[in-house]
Amino acid sequence: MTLLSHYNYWVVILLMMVGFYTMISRGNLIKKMVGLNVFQTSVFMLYISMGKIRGGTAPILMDAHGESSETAHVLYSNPLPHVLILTAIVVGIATTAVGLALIVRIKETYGSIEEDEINQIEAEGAA
Amino acid sequence: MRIRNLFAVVMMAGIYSLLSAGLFTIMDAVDVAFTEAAVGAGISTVLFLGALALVGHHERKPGHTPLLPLIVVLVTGGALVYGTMDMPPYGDPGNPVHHHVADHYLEESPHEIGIPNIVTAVLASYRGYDTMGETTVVFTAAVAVMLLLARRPRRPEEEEDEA
Amino acid sequence: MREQVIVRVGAKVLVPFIILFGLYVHFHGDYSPGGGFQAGVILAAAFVLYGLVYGLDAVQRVLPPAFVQACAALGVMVFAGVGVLTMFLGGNFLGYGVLAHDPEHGQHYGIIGVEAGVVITVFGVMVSIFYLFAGRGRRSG
Amino acid sequence: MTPPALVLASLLIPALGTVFVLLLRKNPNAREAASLVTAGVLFGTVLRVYRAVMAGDRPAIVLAEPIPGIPIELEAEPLGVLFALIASFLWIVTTLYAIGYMRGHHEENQTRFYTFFAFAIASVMGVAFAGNLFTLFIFYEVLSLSTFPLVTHAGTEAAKRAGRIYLGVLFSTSIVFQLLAIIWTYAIAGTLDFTSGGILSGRAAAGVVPILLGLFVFGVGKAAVMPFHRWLPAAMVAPTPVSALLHAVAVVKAGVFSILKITVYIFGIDFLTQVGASVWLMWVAAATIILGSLVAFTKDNLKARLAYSTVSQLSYIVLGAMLANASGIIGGGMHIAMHAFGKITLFFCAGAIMVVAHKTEISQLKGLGRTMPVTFFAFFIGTLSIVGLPPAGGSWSKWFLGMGALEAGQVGLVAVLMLSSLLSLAYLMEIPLKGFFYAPDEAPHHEGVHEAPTPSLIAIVATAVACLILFVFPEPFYELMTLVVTP
Amino acid sequence: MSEHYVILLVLVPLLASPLCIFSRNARAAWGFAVLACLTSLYLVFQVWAEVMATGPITYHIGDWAPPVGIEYRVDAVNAWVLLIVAVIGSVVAPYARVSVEREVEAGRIPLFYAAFLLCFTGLLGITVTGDVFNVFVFLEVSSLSAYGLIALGQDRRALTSAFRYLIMGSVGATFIVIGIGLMYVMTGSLNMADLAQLLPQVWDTRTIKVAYGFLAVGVFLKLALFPLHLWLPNAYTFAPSAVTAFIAATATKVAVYMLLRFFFTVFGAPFSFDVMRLDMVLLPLALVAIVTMSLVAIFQVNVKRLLAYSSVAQIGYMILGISFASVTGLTAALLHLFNHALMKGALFMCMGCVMYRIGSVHIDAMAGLGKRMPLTMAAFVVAGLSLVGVPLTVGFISKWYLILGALERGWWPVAILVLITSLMALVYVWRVVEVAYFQEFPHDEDTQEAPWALLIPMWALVLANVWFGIDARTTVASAEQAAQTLMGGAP
Repeated sequence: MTLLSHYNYWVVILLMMVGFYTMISRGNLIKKMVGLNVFQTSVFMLYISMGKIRGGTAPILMDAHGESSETAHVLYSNPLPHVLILTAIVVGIATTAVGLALIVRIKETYGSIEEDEINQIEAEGAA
Repeated sequence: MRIRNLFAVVMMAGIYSLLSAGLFTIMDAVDVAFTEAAVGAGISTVLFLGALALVGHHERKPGHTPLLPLIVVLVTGGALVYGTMDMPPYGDPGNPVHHHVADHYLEESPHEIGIPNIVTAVLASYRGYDTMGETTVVFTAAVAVMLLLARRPRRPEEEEDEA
Repeated sequence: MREQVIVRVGAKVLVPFIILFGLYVHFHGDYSPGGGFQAGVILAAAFVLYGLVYGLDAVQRVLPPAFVQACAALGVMVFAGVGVLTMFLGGNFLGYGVLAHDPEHGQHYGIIGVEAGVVITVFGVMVSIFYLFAGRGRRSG
Repeated sequence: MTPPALVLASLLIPALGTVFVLLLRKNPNAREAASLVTAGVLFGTVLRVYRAVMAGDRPAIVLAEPIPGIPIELEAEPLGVLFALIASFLWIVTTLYAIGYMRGHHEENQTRFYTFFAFAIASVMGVAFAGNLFTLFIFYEVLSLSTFPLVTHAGTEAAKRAGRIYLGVLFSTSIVFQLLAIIWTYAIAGTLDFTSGGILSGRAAAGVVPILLGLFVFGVGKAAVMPFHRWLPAAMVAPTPVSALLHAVAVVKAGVFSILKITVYIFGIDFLTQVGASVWLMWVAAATIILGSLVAFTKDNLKARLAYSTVSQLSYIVLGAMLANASGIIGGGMHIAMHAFGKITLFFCAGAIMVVAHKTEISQLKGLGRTMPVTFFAFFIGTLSIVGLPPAGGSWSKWFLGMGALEAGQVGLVAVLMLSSLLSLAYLMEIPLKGFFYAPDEAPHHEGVHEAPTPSLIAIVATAVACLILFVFPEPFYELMTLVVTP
Repeated sequence: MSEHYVILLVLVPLLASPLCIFSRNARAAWGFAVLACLTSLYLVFQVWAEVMATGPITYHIGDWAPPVGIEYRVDAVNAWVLLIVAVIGSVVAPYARVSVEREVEAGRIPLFYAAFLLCFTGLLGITVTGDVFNVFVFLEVSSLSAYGLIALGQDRRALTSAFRYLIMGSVGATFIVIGIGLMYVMTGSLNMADLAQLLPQVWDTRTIKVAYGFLAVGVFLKLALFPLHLWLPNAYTFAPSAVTAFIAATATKVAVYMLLRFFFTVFGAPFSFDVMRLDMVLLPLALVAIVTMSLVAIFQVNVKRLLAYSSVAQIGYMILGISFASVTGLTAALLHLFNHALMKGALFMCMGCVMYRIGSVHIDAMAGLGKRMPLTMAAFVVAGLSLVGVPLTVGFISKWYLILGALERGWWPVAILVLITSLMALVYVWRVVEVAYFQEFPHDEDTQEAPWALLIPMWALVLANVWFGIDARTTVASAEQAAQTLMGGAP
């Protein structure tokens, strides 16, 4: 039953591609960054979907020094994808911050944040 | 993203983030959801709004639709869908991803580390080095943004603006 | 201008609570969702809010830019410092087990130490970036 | 000094010479003296290597090992000694000549000239004593580079263009064909050492050998086998001493020497004969011989005519190598020597005519022989040697080449050799004939003209006399070459 | 302490970076950077020597055995790449002081060194780790700092090139994350050695093939493989000279390392070449890159851009070597990693010297520099000849192995193409040489040789070009051992 068991991946992929498309097709630099954000967030969902266990629960143990007998019957979701994605989210925001700082500087020096206008200005400068 | 008001675009992206945070909660990733809400919907929206305040709210031209990106995206998406065909079914506890190291974290961390939030245990100890890398990335971002936006003498910049 | 007053008062009331919440998130990270990163973001948010309401100068009087930048750098050193400490105590880098007689306690100390590093850096970075963007806006505007 | 040290010294002496020349740049007399002394010491050193080799020694020394298993190695063997002897001896003569020429011509940047000249000689010694193909390739390229400033000495637009052609052709051929062939050889044989009897025998497939040999022959651009000969006439913009030593002796001879050496020590003449891989290249060489002569005919510029004559004559040596039998190799090796002495005489004369009478075109030379009798008589002797007529040394090498062609069963090639000799006789003899037997067009012009400056004149006479001596006393070269073919 | 060297070599520059922020003093920050780089170099050298002598080193971070924890694992391959990065960092850092004072505002210099050290840390971190996700984290450390550094260029186009690099770099990184995720979902592991054990069981799944594809595209973006190189020429052209010298010599090299590590160690050569036919993708891309980019380089008037296009072409040589899928081919690729770092580092440092005195790297601006700045231009000639592949320089050694590898496969047309493109390199190098040596210096003012602080580090690299061209036994042995490690499957 590929269709049913994978539909959520496909939704995620669709969202991912919306972000990716925005990123590479739009000339507006802000839109590119938004696209990057959407793209990355969707990748996070892909990871988290992988970690999900049906009927599982958040990987926070019921008892601090939980006995194994107690943890055995509770089904926890896989914590590793969560950890990876926490890192990835932070990396994502870091990239966004740098990208936006660049956009601000580009606006200040070129007076535009449209890629084709910038290209035109650069071509004139080179000529 | 055909909306030309960038403000709306940014807000939509923020809402998307918030929704994905909700999805993360549904998928038991509460830590991730918390972070995504704080970062995706919070910090990143604030950053975008801050940037918009500096660069203006409107996209100047209607976006054109070049063919090449569409093809690239279709190929990429197609490849990914193709790839999911052989992926283990969603949520099946028997998937390889849930065993191997994941088992170790779930079963051993109570003895080895002894804190209930296994995500924190993995984050700070088993994969603490990744977290140090993550902290470094954040620090790097700060350095890069400082390099770009730190105060400069006023005069040369005004000359540049006029040029 | 009356809305301004409400906002100002509201902010003044909210900021301490946000800070408190941030600290809770940080120190309760072992038991519930949250940890250094989220706490750092929330703490930064408190000051960002303060800055938005009372202006950049006001918040920079409380937290000078040099201070937050130093925080950003300090956190990394704290995190790595814990690792170096474990190395001096005979473990590997970030091998918290050697921090106490009982390895499990050692793990606790280690995690608290590195989480402190994370919170310091994230707080410092977030506030720094806010300052930079806001400072840019003020001059160009 | 031990023989290996002598081999190394023959590389280091000219290299040190560059240092002395640079140090003494403020005092032209001392600078030229340093050049001369270095040249003399070098010749003495090479003579001692010669004695060691004749005594059966094969002194070798490893300098470095850039690639594991492929060292930079010097080794003196008979063929290399022959080349080193010629080059080092002619360096003395050329330096002498250059002193007169460069001063008489008021050339600029003379220090740079002497510096790179000495450096080029050092690389020639490296080529001569290369112990393996890799070392040969390296010094071959260093030679191209070190002669580049000499070719572009004038610094004019024409000189720059010539320099571009010079480096362009030499680098293109050596990198695209020669280097490919070298690496291919290494891939087949697993070694690049020069070994008696060759290293490819029994390892290379019969179909590969003709291609590989062709890559080498065309890859050694310095041998100027057509169609890769363009650099040679182009490089004639250089001052005459450069043309004389480098483009009539050292550079082009480094080319044909490499081909001889590769034929004998990489392929092995028995292997080549057995596979018949070189037959097509004999005809390429023959074509170059004839075409070069024909083009030489059309040139009125004296140096250009000599340049095409060189193109043609070089292919004699290539032909000798491709004949791949004892007579052919001996003839080729001896022709290196004979052509070197003959051609340098001709270039010296051309330079003297240019410096003293300011004539560059052959049609301007009428009657000049009466005012410069020594120069024109020397030219006559040089011509005899190039054409291969007694009593000049060139007759020996032509004899052996003809024998080689007969032994190889290529009667057609004997015809080519004879035809080409006739052609060269015609286009070279025109010059002394014009000089001695035609009346000058405008008499008064020659009044102030005398012979070349004394140092240059001594050089001219010395090489001309050497051409004659080599007719009666060719033994040293002959003995060396017999050592090459009978291991 | 020596067992901790592998982690310390990353930690030293990492910890020096915050110090630069604290100090707020340009000279002190420079001092920290130089000290940190040299210390790292020393540690790397020790690690390299140990690996060459006794085999791979592993280090369990946090005392957690892999695959539970993160492992550092150094074998002949990454020891070699570490050496490249550390050597270049240690040469560029001393060089940077004078160059950066001229090209970067005084107030930003401490930040510059902080970012430089972070970039250095990131590159070392990518190389030394044995965990695929850790690769991504350090990749971002190096990339983010690189964006900031490139944007520091004086020309405003530095900003747009940095942004373009950021977009393409982030796409690349995200693709790599997707690839890692798909590998993880099929195996449950992130440790490279562990993955190498687990992957063969799931080789024939579509997921793993797609994972392979995503990793490939992501890495290709990072290493600027034609046609995904578009970010590179402008980034190299407009970045400050010291940054260009550093990034050009290291960043793409580390990306090539990632390619080798993923496709040879993690997936294994049999999967890459027998199942995925990687060679059939790499070979045409490499050839097209070499030919077209060399051609484009010939027509550039900005010498930095000329060298940048040449870099894309040279990356093609490395990829070509990899596509041979043989020990000789890989040896050639690995040698060229090192050798190209030496020559391009030296060449871009020359451009830094020219920039310092003339303020431009336009080819016309270099007229007559052969006389005015003899040492700088002599360095350009030697490093340029190395780029062409003239004997007695390192360039020749890499070409030698590359052609040997091509002939071993029987691909002699490829061998000829490599030789012909060497001539194209000769053309573009020679254009600069001719302008510098055969034209008169146009300005009246008294332009002098670059300061010694620039010349000494540059000549150190230039002499290395010659030294390792004359005696390549160490480098060849190291590269060969690395190549054997890669072809032998899991280390």
